[in-house]
Amino acid sequence: MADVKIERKDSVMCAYVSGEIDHHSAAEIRETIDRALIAKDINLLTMDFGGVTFMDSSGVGLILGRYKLLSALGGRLVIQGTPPSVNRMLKLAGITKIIEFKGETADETC
Amino acid sequence: MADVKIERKDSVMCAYVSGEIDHHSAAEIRETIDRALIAKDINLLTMDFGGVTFMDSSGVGLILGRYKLLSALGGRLVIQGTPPSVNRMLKLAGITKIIEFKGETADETC
Amino acid sequence: MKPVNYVKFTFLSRSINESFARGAIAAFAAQLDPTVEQLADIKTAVSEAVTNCIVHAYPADVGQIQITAAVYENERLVITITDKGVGIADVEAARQPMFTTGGAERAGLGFAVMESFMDNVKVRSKLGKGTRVTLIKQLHMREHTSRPLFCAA
Amino acid sequence: MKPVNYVKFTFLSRSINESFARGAIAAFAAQLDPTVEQLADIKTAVSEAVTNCIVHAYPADVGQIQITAAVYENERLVITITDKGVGIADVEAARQPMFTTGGAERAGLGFAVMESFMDNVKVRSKLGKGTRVTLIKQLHMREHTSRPLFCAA
Ligand SMILES: Nc1ncnc2c1ncn2[C@@H]1O[C@H](COP(=O)(O)OP(=O)(O)O)[C@@H](O)[C@H]1O
Ligand SMILES: Nc1ncnc2c1ncn2[C@@H]1O[C@H](COP(=O)(O)OP(=O)(O)O)[C@@H](O)[C@H]1O
Repeated sequence: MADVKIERKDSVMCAYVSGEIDHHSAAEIRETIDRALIAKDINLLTMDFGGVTFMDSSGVGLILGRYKLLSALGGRLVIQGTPPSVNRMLKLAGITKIIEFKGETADETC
Repeated sequence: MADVKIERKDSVMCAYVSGEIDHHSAAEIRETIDRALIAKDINLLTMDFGGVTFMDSSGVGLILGRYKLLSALGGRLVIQGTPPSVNRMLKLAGITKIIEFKGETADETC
Repeated sequence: MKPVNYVKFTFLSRSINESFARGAIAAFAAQLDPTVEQLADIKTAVSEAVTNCIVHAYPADVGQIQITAAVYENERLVITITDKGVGIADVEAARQPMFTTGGAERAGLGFAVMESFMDNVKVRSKLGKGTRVTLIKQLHMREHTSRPLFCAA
Repeated sequence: MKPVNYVKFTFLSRSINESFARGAIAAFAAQLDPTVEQLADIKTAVSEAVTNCIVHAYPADVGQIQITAAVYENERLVITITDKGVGIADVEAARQPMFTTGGAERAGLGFAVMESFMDNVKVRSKLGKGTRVTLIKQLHMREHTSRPLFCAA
């Protein structure tokens, strides 16, 4: 139901997530991202939610999990392209202040 | 799930069917068309299937029923805009030779 | 053979539930990654079988319809549609194209559609007891194609 | 009050069935002609409740999940999600936002989402026996708007 495409350039990685994010698909997305993160020394991960058509609270866990992992690795997480339904979930979760949304500088987004 | 829009001009009537045609919605579509057919003296009914996203054999019954009604009233039925899935059903039903598809003359289509 | 996954559901023989039934089966069949056409075939066959319960099995009253769907290891999808309605006197005759007891608005094509759109159709029926239709479709997992994506990071 | 329409379904606590469950409920709820947002709310709440059965109720094995959905005359939709799993020791504590026993990848927001997206959420649970979550949403039939169509016949 969900899909994730990984693009890497030097220490910057972008993960394009699409489809439906639930507990089932979040596990697959997490594994794909973490495998790529650990294989290479990444200090900026951008997660793009432009193609997401459904997300329950498992998506919040997915974001928080990557946030913590990046912090532990000394890197940063940036979120972009979140559709209204995802924004609503992030607001409800109260993580819009913790998590960094698409920065002003072009080099940190995909 | 399904919708039907009726347009009439003199003795010519067009019915634009859209959505999913099953036994449930076919009953509603039939009532709408037949009410309009009987209210005015119609001798050409064009049924447009351009917006149909699903059709089971109830749709064949719907077409055959209108075909018979029109014949009884001394009128004609023309079918147009059938998507591939509808064509497949009509072929399986073997009614593509009985039923008239969109004619060459512009005045009998919507 | 034991199914890898299955679902069973029960609902009333109201015509509004025809779309529910094929929608629910489509949601279940999605795990087999069917093509758009395969999914349309399955939905159409289920719609025919459920309509038959509503129109023929319980002609005068509202009864219960039970559906089961099971996925087997070889990607075989097996769906049963069961009613406790009037039953079919002569199953062989009922399966003939154009045969209908349903009046002018029924085309008599339900079974023909099920047979044409599925790989195998079984019908068990007992007069006064009800009918079970089994629909079988063999699906093959398609290769996942990845769309190319460019990241200008 | 008796429901106008209802469905009951049973399936295995496999994570692949999360999407099936919300898809099936969406197909059932469609008869109430919900807005896109109402449908998304219902799907999300069901997804949370079903995920809880899969993750928490049956942490080590595969169990059965039962869902019922009923429509009442006043366009009230009542959904129950029932498991026979481990149960919840302290329901009040479990319902608090951020409370989770599920580890780092669970946000502890399942109940908060259900409460925010539905009109009423009830939880009954017994340790070692299982849990039933009831989700209630009041829908209002919208006016059907007709798109204008031109026929040059
Ligand atoms: N579940 C059922 N219970 C009782 N009779 C049935 C059932 N399904 C089919 N039949 C009988 O078989 C006939 C043929 O069915 P079908 O090929 O689906 O065409 P149709 O539904 O258009 O009549 C029906 O007209 C009916 O007499
Ligand atoms: N069906 C259930 N069976 C057993 N425990 C449950 C069930 N549903 C919820 N819980 C308990 O309630 C806690 C909070 O659930 P929830 O708010 O959905 O957040 P999360 O699923 O992210 O943990 C869970 O961590 C679990 O301990």
